[in-house]
Amino acid sequence: MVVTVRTFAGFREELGFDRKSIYLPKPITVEGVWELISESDLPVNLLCAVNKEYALLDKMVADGDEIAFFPPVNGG
Amino acid sequence: MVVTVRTFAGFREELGFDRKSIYLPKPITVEGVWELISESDLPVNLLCAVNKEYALLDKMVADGDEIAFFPPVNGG
Amino acid sequence: MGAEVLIEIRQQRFDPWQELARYQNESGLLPGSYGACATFVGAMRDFNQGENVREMVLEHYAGMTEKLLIDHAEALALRHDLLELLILHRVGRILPNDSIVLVAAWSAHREAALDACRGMMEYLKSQATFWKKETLVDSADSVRQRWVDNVSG
Amino acid sequence: MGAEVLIEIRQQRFDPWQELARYQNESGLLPGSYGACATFVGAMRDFNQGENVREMVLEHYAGMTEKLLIDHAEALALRHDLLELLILHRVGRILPNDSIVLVAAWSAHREAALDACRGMMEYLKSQATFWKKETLVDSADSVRQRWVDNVSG
Repeated sequence: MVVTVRTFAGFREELGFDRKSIYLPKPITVEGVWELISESDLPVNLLCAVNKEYALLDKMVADGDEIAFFPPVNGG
Repeated sequence: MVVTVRTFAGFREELGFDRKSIYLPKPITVEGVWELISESDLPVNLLCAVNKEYALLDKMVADGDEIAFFPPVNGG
Repeated sequence: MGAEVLIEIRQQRFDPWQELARYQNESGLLPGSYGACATFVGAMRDFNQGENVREMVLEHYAGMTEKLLIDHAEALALRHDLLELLILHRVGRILPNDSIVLVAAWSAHREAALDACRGMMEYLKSQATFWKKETLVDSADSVRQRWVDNVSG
Repeated sequence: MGAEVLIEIRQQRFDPWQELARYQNESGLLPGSYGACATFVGAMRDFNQGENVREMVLEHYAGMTEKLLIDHAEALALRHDLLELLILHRVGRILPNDSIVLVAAWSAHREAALDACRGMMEYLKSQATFWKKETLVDSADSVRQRWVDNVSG
Protein backbone atom coordinates (compact mmCIF):
# COMPACT_ATOMS: atom_id res chain seq x y z
CA MET A 1 0.00 0.00 0.00
CA VAL A 2 0.97 3.63 -0.56
CA VAL A 3 0.53 6.55 1.77
CA THR A 4 1.34 10.24 1.42
CA VAL A 5 3.43 11.86 4.13
CA ARG A 6 3.14 15.60 4.78
CA THR A 7 5.32 17.62 7.13
CA PHE A 8 4.98 21.14 8.51
CA ALA A 9 6.97 23.85 10.24
CA GLY A 10 10.11 22.71 12.06
CA PHE A 11 9.67 19.07 11.04
CA ARG A 12 9.46 20.06 7.38
CA GLU A 13 12.76 21.87 7.74
CA GLU A 14 14.42 19.01 9.62
CA LEU A 15 13.22 16.29 7.28
CA GLY A 16 13.86 18.31 4.15
CA PHE A 17 10.57 17.57 2.37
CA ASP A 18 6.99 18.71 2.67
CA ARG A 19 5.28 15.86 0.82
CA LYS A 20 6.31 12.37 -0.24
CA SER A 21 4.62 9.11 -1.18
CA ILE A 22 5.95 5.99 0.50
CA TYR A 23 5.31 2.33 -0.14
CA LEU A 24 4.42 0.15 2.85
CA PRO A 25 4.71 -3.65 2.41
CA LYS A 26 2.40 -4.25 5.41
CA PRO A 27 0.03 -2.21 7.63
CA ILE A 28 1.85 -0.18 10.26
CA THR A 29 1.07 2.57 12.75
CA VAL A 30 1.59 6.30 12.32
CA GLU A 31 4.60 5.96 14.61
CA GLY A 32 5.96 3.32 12.25
CA VAL A 33 5.64 5.78 9.37
CA TRP A 34 7.66 8.32 11.36
CA GLU A 35 10.42 5.74 11.88
CA LEU A 36 10.58 5.18 8.13
CA ILE A 37 11.08 8.84 7.28
CA SER A 38 13.22 10.04 10.17
CA GLU A 39 16.51 9.01 11.69
CA SER A 40 15.76 10.78 14.97
CA ASP A 41 13.83 9.43 17.96
CA LEU A 42 10.19 10.27 18.29
CA PRO A 43 10.10 13.99 19.24
CA VAL A 44 8.18 14.72 22.43
CA ASN A 45 6.31 17.51 20.66
CA LEU A 46 5.26 15.46 17.62
CA LEU A 47 1.61 15.80 16.59
CA CYS A 48 0.03 13.96 13.72
CA ALA A 49 -3.07 13.84 11.56
CA VAL A 50 -4.45 11.15 9.30
CA ASN A 51 -6.53 12.38 6.40
CA LYS A 52 -6.62 15.88 7.90
CA GLU A 53 -7.92 14.74 11.28
CA TYR A 54 -5.90 14.67 14.48
CA ALA A 55 -4.78 11.09 15.19
CA LEU A 56 -2.85 9.19 17.83
CA LEU A 57 0.57 7.74 17.01
CA ASP A 58 -0.68 4.17 17.47
CA LYS A 59 -3.34 4.53 14.77
CA MET A 60 -2.95 1.99 11.90
CA VAL A 61 -2.64 3.60 8.52
CA ALA A 62 -4.54 2.43 5.44
CA ASP A 63 -3.84 2.51 1.74
CA GLY A 64 -4.16 5.99 0.32
CA ASP A 65 -3.98 7.75 3.70
CA GLU A 66 -2.42 11.18 4.06
CA ILE A 67 -0.25 11.18 7.18
CA ALA A 68 0.88 14.57 8.48
CA PHE A 69 3.53 15.33 11.11
CA PHE A 70 3.80 18.71 12.81
CA PRO A 71 4.74 20.46 16.05
CA PRO A 72 2.21 22.10 18.41
CA VAL A 73 0.06 24.58 16.54
CA ASN A 74 -0.12 28.28 17.08
CA GLY A 75 -2.93 30.08 15.28
CA GLY A 76 -4.79 33.25 16.12
CA MET B 1 -29.81 72.96 55.18
CA VAL B 2 -30.79 72.48 51.55
CA VAL B 3 -30.33 69.41 49.36
CA THR B 4 -31.17 68.71 45.74
CA VAL B 5 -33.25 65.64 44.97
CA ARG B 6 -32.97 63.97 41.55
CA THR B 7 -35.13 61.13 40.29
CA PHE B 8 -34.80 58.82 37.29
CA ALA B 9 -36.79 56.38 35.18
CA GLY B 10 -39.90 54.93 36.83
CA PHE B 11 -39.45 56.94 40.05
CA ARG B 12 -39.26 60.15 38.07
CA GLU B 13 -42.59 59.29 36.47
CA GLU B 14 -44.22 58.28 39.78
CA LEU B 15 -43.01 61.30 41.72
CA GLY B 16 -43.72 63.74 38.91
CA PHE B 17 -40.45 65.67 39.09
CA ASP B 18 -36.86 65.11 38.05
CA ARG B 19 -35.15 67.68 40.24
CA LYS B 20 -36.16 69.66 43.28
CA SER B 21 -34.49 71.51 46.14
CA ILE B 22 -35.76 70.77 49.62
CA TYR B 23 -35.10 72.40 52.94
CA LEU B 24 -34.17 70.15 55.88
CA PRO B 25 -34.44 71.65 59.39
CA LYS B 26 -32.08 68.96 60.78
CA PRO B 27 -29.71 66.26 59.45
CA ILE B 28 -31.51 63.14 58.22
CA THR B 29 -30.69 59.99 56.26
CA VAL B 30 -31.24 59.35 52.56
CA GLU B 31 -34.23 57.22 53.55
CA GLY B 32 -35.59 60.21 55.46
CA VAL B 33 -35.33 62.29 52.29
CA TRP B 34 -37.36 59.65 50.43
CA GLU B 35 -40.09 59.85 53.09
CA LEU B 36 -40.29 63.60 52.58
CA ILE B 37 -40.82 63.40 48.84
CA SER B 38 -42.93 60.25 48.50
CA GLU B 39 -46.20 59.05 49.95
CA SER B 40 -45.44 55.41 49.18
CA ASP B 41 -43.44 52.94 51.29
CA LEU B 42 -39.80 52.43 50.54
CA PRO B 43 -39.76 50.49 47.23
CA VAL B 44 -37.79 47.23 47.37
CA ASN B 45 -35.96 48.17 44.17
CA LEU B 46 -34.93 51.67 45.28
CA LEU B 47 -31.30 52.59 44.65
CA CYS B 48 -29.73 55.88 45.59
CA ALA B 49 -26.67 58.01 45.05
CA VAL B 50 -25.30 60.96 46.98
CA ASN B 51 -23.24 63.43 44.98
CA LYS B 52 -23.15 61.01 42.03
CA GLU B 53 -21.81 58.07 44.05
CA TYR B 54 -23.81 55.02 45.03
CA ALA B 55 -24.87 55.32 48.68
CA LEU B 56 -26.77 53.30 51.27
CA LEU B 57 -30.17 54.46 52.49
CA ASP B 58 -28.89 55.04 56.02
CA LYS B 59 -26.28 57.55 54.90
CA MET B 60 -26.67 60.98 56.52
CA VAL B 61 -27.07 63.79 54.05
CA ALA B 62 -25.20 67.09 54.30
CA ASP B 63 -25.95 70.63 53.21
CA GLY B 64 -25.65 71.00 49.44
CA ASP B 65 -25.79 67.27 48.70
CA GLU B 66 -27.38 65.97 45.53
CA ILE B 67 -29.52 62.94 46.44
CA ALA B 68 -30.66 60.73 43.54
CA PHE B 69 -33.28 57.96 43.58
CA PHE B 70 -33.56 55.39 40.81
CA PRO B 71 -34.47 51.78 40.03
CA PRO B 72 -31.92 49.07 39.10
CA VAL B 73 -29.81 50.20 36.17
CA ASN B 74 -29.64 48.66 32.75
CA GLY B 75 -26.87 49.89 30.45
CA GLY B 76 -25.05 48.20 27.60
CA MET C 1 0.58 52.78 32.88
CA GLY C 2 0.09 54.72 29.69
CA ALA C 3 -3.42 53.45 29.00
CA GLU C 4 -5.70 55.92 27.31
CA VAL C 5 -9.36 55.74 28.22
CA LEU C 6 -12.07 57.38 26.14
CA ILE C 7 -15.66 57.51 27.36
CA GLU C 8 -18.38 59.08 25.26
CA ILE C 9 -22.13 59.26 25.82
CA ARG C 10 -23.71 60.22 22.53
CA GLN C 11 -27.20 61.28 21.38
CA GLN C 12 -26.47 60.64 17.70
CA ARG C 13 -26.49 57.30 15.91
CA PHE C 14 -23.09 55.78 15.24
CA ASP C 15 -21.57 53.07 13.07
CA PRO C 16 -19.35 50.94 15.33
CA TRP C 17 -16.93 49.85 12.58
CA GLN C 18 -16.39 53.40 11.39
CA GLU C 19 -15.84 54.52 14.96
CA LEU C 20 -13.28 51.77 15.51
CA ALA C 21 -11.42 52.58 12.32
CA ARG C 22 -11.33 56.25 13.19
CA TYR C 23 -10.41 55.76 16.83
CA GLN C 24 -7.64 53.31 16.10
CA ASN C 25 -6.28 55.71 13.53
CA GLU C 26 -6.40 58.81 15.68
CA SER C 27 -5.42 57.25 19.00
CA GLY C 28 -1.96 57.10 20.43
CA LEU C 29 -1.70 53.36 19.67
CA LEU C 30 1.73 52.73 18.22
CA PRO C 31 1.82 50.44 15.19
CA GLY C 32 3.10 47.04 16.27
CA SER C 33 2.41 47.71 19.97
CA TYR C 34 -0.84 45.81 20.40
CA GLY C 35 -1.44 42.16 19.73
CA ALA C 36 -5.11 42.08 20.56
CA CYS C 37 -8.28 44.11 20.29
CA ALA C 38 -11.50 42.75 21.76
CA THR C 39 -14.71 44.59 21.01
CA PHE C 40 -18.36 44.34 21.86
CA VAL C 41 -21.23 46.00 20.05
CA GLY C 42 -24.69 45.98 21.60
CA ALA C 43 -27.49 46.70 19.16
CA MET C 44 -31.21 47.24 19.55
CA ARG C 45 -33.36 44.28 18.69
CA ASP C 46 -36.91 44.57 17.43
CA PHE C 47 -38.01 41.99 20.00
CA ASN C 48 -37.45 41.56 23.73
CA GLN C 49 -38.90 39.13 26.25
CA GLY C 50 -41.37 37.90 23.67
CA GLU C 51 -42.66 41.30 22.56
CA ASN C 52 -42.20 43.40 19.43
CA VAL C 53 -40.32 46.58 20.16
CA ARG C 54 -40.79 49.66 17.99
CA GLU C 55 -38.38 52.05 19.71
CA MET C 56 -36.64 52.74 22.96
CA VAL C 57 -35.65 55.76 25.00
CA LEU C 58 -32.36 55.46 26.85
CA GLU C 59 -32.07 57.76 29.85
CA HIS C 60 -29.00 58.24 32.02
CA TYR C 61 -27.74 60.17 35.03
CA ALA C 62 -25.44 62.65 33.31
CA GLY C 63 -22.35 63.25 35.36
CA MET C 64 -22.67 60.10 37.45
CA THR C 65 -22.53 57.77 34.44
CA GLU C 66 -19.31 59.28 33.11
CA LYS C 67 -17.74 59.24 36.58
CA LEU C 68 -18.59 55.57 37.11
CA LEU C 69 -17.36 54.59 33.66
CA ILE C 70 -14.08 56.47 33.88
CA ASP C 71 -13.31 55.00 37.32
CA HIS C 72 -14.11 51.47 36.19
CA ALA C 73 -12.31 51.86 32.87
CA GLU C 74 -9.16 53.03 34.63
CA ALA C 75 -9.35 50.13 37.06
CA LEU C 76 -9.74 47.65 34.17
CA ALA C 77 -6.92 49.28 32.20
CA LEU C 78 -4.61 48.88 35.17
CA ARG C 79 -5.71 45.36 36.05
CA HIS C 80 -5.40 44.06 32.48
CA ASP C 81 -2.45 46.22 31.41
CA LEU C 82 -4.44 47.72 28.55
CA LEU C 83 -3.08 50.10 25.95
CA GLU C 84 -6.42 51.69 25.12
CA LEU C 85 -10.04 51.37 26.20
CA LEU C 86 -12.92 52.93 24.30
CA ILE C 87 -16.52 53.12 25.47
CA LEU C 88 -19.20 54.75 23.35
CA HIS C 89 -22.81 54.63 24.56
CA ARG C 90 -25.98 55.95 22.96
CA VAL C 91 -28.70 57.77 24.85
CA GLY C 92 -31.98 59.28 23.73
CA ARG C 93 -34.40 57.81 21.20
CA ILE C 94 -33.14 54.58 19.66
CA LEU C 95 -34.58 52.49 16.84
CA PRO C 96 -34.20 48.78 16.12
CA ASN C 97 -30.84 47.91 14.54
CA ASP C 98 -29.19 51.01 16.03
CA SER C 99 -25.97 50.39 17.89
CA ILE C 100 -26.40 51.08 21.60
CA VAL C 101 -22.93 50.48 22.96
CA LEU C 102 -19.41 49.92 21.68
CA VAL C 103 -16.61 48.73 23.94
CA ALA C 104 -13.10 48.12 22.60
CA ALA C 105 -10.01 47.08 24.55
CA TRP C 106 -6.51 47.04 23.07
CA SER C 107 -3.74 45.12 24.76
CA ALA C 108 -0.50 43.32 24.03
CA HIS C 109 -2.23 40.08 25.02
CA ARG C 110 -5.37 38.26 24.00
CA GLU C 111 -6.73 37.27 27.42
CA ALA C 112 -6.29 40.79 28.78
CA ALA C 113 -8.28 42.33 25.93
CA LEU C 114 -11.08 39.74 26.13
CA ASP C 115 -11.35 39.97 29.93
CA ALA C 116 -11.42 43.76 29.91
CA CYS C 117 -14.09 43.90 27.21
CA ARG C 118 -16.31 41.46 29.09
CA GLY C 119 -15.63 43.20 32.39
CA MET C 120 -16.75 46.54 31.01
CA MET C 121 -19.94 45.05 29.54
CA GLU C 122 -20.79 43.45 32.88
CA TYR C 123 -20.22 46.77 34.61
CA LEU C 124 -22.40 48.61 32.09
CA LYS C 125 -25.23 46.15 32.64
CA SER C 126 -25.09 46.08 36.42
CA GLN C 127 -23.69 49.42 37.63
CA ALA C 128 -23.78 52.17 35.02
CA THR C 129 -26.71 54.56 35.50
CA PHE C 130 -28.73 53.94 32.34
CA TRP C 131 -32.42 53.06 32.07
CA LYS C 132 -34.37 51.87 29.05
CA LYS C 133 -38.01 52.42 28.23
CA GLU C 134 -39.38 50.40 25.35
CA THR C 135 -42.35 51.16 23.13
CA LEU C 136 -44.07 47.86 22.37
CA VAL C 137 -46.50 47.07 19.59
CA ASP C 138 -48.90 44.17 19.93
CA SER C 139 -50.66 42.27 17.18
CA ALA C 140 -53.63 44.65 17.13
CA ASP C 141 -51.19 47.51 16.54
CA SER C 142 -51.86 48.97 19.94
CA VAL C 143 -48.91 50.58 21.58
CA ARG C 144 -47.68 50.57 25.17
CA GLN C 145 -44.51 51.41 27.03
CA ARG C 146 -42.50 49.61 29.69
CA TRP C 147 -39.28 50.08 31.59
CA VAL C 148 -36.86 47.28 30.83
CA ASP C 149 -35.86 45.15 33.80
CA ASN C 150 -32.25 44.34 34.23
CA VAL C 151 -32.16 40.80 32.92
CA SER C 152 -29.41 38.94 31.13
CA GLY C 153 -29.20 39.82 27.52
CA MET D 1 -30.42 26.70 13.59
CA GLY D 2 -29.99 29.18 10.79
CA ALA D 3 -26.48 30.28 11.77
CA GLU D 4 -24.24 31.24 8.92
CA VAL D 5 -20.57 30.46 9.28
CA LEU D 6 -17.90 32.03 7.10
CA ILE D 7 -14.28 30.87 7.26
CA GLU D 8 -11.61 32.46 5.13
CA ILE D 9 -7.85 31.92 5.07
CA ARG D 10 -6.31 34.82 3.22
CA GLN D 11 -2.86 35.67 1.84
CA GLN D 12 -3.62 39.37 1.45
CA ARG D 13 -3.60 42.02 4.17
CA PHE D 14 -6.98 43.05 5.50
CA ASP D 15 -8.50 45.86 7.53
CA PRO D 16 -10.69 44.27 10.22
CA TRP D 17 -13.13 47.17 10.55
CA GLN D 18 -13.71 47.35 6.80
CA GLU D 19 -14.22 43.59 6.71
CA LEU D 20 -16.76 43.80 9.55
CA ALA D 21 -18.67 46.63 7.90
CA ARG D 22 -18.76 44.77 4.61
CA TYR D 23 -19.63 41.40 6.12
CA GLN D 24 -22.40 42.76 8.31
CA ASN D 25 -23.81 44.56 5.30
CA GLU D 26 -23.69 41.64 2.92
CA SER D 27 -24.61 38.87 5.35
CA GLY D 28 -28.05 37.50 5.92
CA LEU D 29 -28.29 39.26 9.29
CA LEU D 30 -31.73 40.79 9.57
CA PRO D 31 -31.86 44.33 10.94
CA GLY D 32 -33.08 44.19 14.53
CA SER D 33 -32.35 40.47 14.89
CA TYR D 34 -29.08 40.63 16.79
CA GLY D 35 -28.46 42.28 20.11
CA ALA D 36 -24.77 41.54 20.35
CA CYS D 37 -21.63 41.27 18.29
CA ALA D 38 -18.38 40.28 19.96
CA THR D 39 -15.20 40.50 17.94
CA PHE D 40 -11.53 39.80 18.38
CA VAL D 41 -8.70 41.11 16.24
CA GLY D 42 -5.22 39.66 16.63
CA ALA D 43 -2.46 41.83 15.22
CA MET D 44 1.25 41.34 14.76
CA ARG D 45 3.43 43.04 17.36
CA ASP D 46 6.97 44.21 16.67
CA PHE D 47 8.15 42.44 19.84
CA ASN D 48 7.61 38.98 21.29
CA GLN D 49 9.11 37.26 24.31
CA GLY D 50 11.57 40.09 24.77
CA GLU D 51 12.81 40.22 21.16
CA ASN D 52 12.29 42.64 18.30
CA VAL D 53 10.39 41.05 15.45
CA ARG D 54 10.82 42.28 11.88
CA GLU D 55 8.40 39.96 10.10
CA MET D 56 6.69 36.62 10.37
CA VAL D 57 5.69 33.82 8.04
CA LEU D 58 2.43 32.09 8.88
CA GLU D 59 2.13 28.57 7.48
CA HIS D 60 -0.90 26.31 7.69
CA TYR D 61 -2.13 22.88 6.69
CA ALA D 62 -4.46 23.81 3.86
CA GLY D 63 -7.54 21.65 3.88
CA MET D 64 -7.16 20.52 7.48
CA THR D 65 -7.32 24.05 8.89
CA GLU D 66 -10.57 24.88 7.11
CA LYS D 67 -12.10 21.55 8.13
CA LEU D 68 -11.22 22.05 11.80
CA LEU D 69 -12.47 25.62 11.80
CA ILE D 70 -15.76 24.86 10.10
CA ASP D 71 -16.48 21.97 12.47
CA HIS D 72 -15.66 24.03 15.54
CA ALA D 73 -17.51 27.09 14.26
CA GLU D 74 -20.64 25.05 13.68
CA ALA D 75 -20.39 23.51 17.14
CA LEU D 76 -20.02 26.97 18.71
CA ALA D 77 -22.87 28.39 16.63
CA LEU D 78 -25.15 25.62 17.87
CA ARG D 79 -24.01 25.75 21.50
CA HIS D 80 -24.36 29.54 21.76
CA ASP D 81 -27.32 29.95 19.43
CA LEU D 82 -25.40 32.31 17.16
CA LEU D 83 -26.81 34.12 14.17
CA GLU D 84 -23.49 34.52 12.35
CA LEU D 85 -19.87 33.61 12.92
CA LEU D 86 -17.02 35.03 10.86
CA ILE D 87 -13.40 33.88 10.95
CA LEU D 88 -10.77 35.51 8.77
CA HIS D 89 -7.14 34.42 9.17
CA ARG D 90 -4.01 35.63 7.42
CA VAL D 91 -1.28 33.31 6.14
CA GLY D 92 1.99 34.02 4.35
CA ARG D 93 4.38 36.86 5.03
CA ILE D 94 3.13 39.23 7.72
CA LEU D 95 4.56 42.54 8.93
CA PRO D 96 4.20 44.26 12.31
CA ASN D 97 0.83 45.98 12.75
CA ASP D 98 -0.84 43.69 10.20
CA SER D 99 -4.03 42.02 11.37
CA ILE D 100 -3.56 38.27 11.71
CA VAL D 101 -7.00 37.10 12.72
CA LEU D 102 -10.53 38.44 12.93
CA VAL D 103 -13.30 36.58 14.74
CA ALA D 104 -16.82 38.00 15.01
CA ALA D 105 -19.86 36.37 16.59
CA TRP D 106 -23.38 37.79 16.27
CA SER D 107 -26.13 36.65 18.61
CA ALA D 108 -29.35 37.82 20.19
CA HIS D 109 -27.57 37.79 23.56
CA ARG D 110 -24.42 39.31 24.99
CA GLU D 111 -23.03 36.30 26.87
CA ALA D 112 -23.46 34.02 23.87
CA ALA D 113 -21.53 36.34 21.55
CA LEU D 114 -18.71 36.90 24.06
CA ASP D 115 -18.39 33.20 24.89
CA ALA D 116 -18.34 32.16 21.24
CA CYS D 117 -15.72 34.74 20.32
CA ARG D 118 -13.45 33.65 23.15
CA GLY D 119 -14.10 29.98 22.41
CA MET D 120 -13.03 30.40 18.80
CA MET D 121 -9.86 32.24 19.79
CA GLU D 122 -8.94 29.49 22.23
CA TYR D 123 -9.51 26.91 19.53
CA LEU D 124 -7.39 28.84 17.03
CA LYS D 125 -4.52 29.01 19.52
CA SER D 126 -4.63 25.41 20.63
CA GLN D 127 -6.03 23.32 17.76
CA ALA D 128 -6.02 25.06 14.39
CA THR D 129 -3.10 23.98 12.20
CA PHE D 130 -1.13 27.20 11.89
CA TRP D 131 2.58 27.73 12.62
CA LYS D 132 4.50 30.99 12.91
CA LYS D 133 8.13 31.66 12.10
CA GLU D 134 9.49 35.00 13.23
CA THR D 135 12.41 36.94 11.85
CA LEU D 136 14.14 38.62 14.79
CA VAL D 137 16.56 41.53 14.74
CA ASP D 138 18.98 42.04 17.60
CA SER D 139 20.71 45.21 18.68
CA ALA D 140 23.69 44.62 16.36
CA ASP D 141 21.23 44.37 13.47
CA SER D 142 21.91 40.70 12.97
CA VAL D 143 18.95 38.66 11.90
CA ARG D 144 17.78 35.19 12.89
CA GLN D 145 14.61 33.15 12.66
CA ARG D 146 12.65 31.09 15.16
CA TRP D 147 9.46 29.10 15.27
CA VAL D 148 7.04 30.57 17.78
CA ASP D 149 6.12 28.29 20.67
CA ASN D 150 2.53 28.07 21.62
CA VAL D 151 2.46 30.30 24.66
CA SER D 152 -0.27 32.49 26.02
CA GLY D 153 -0.57 35.76 24.19
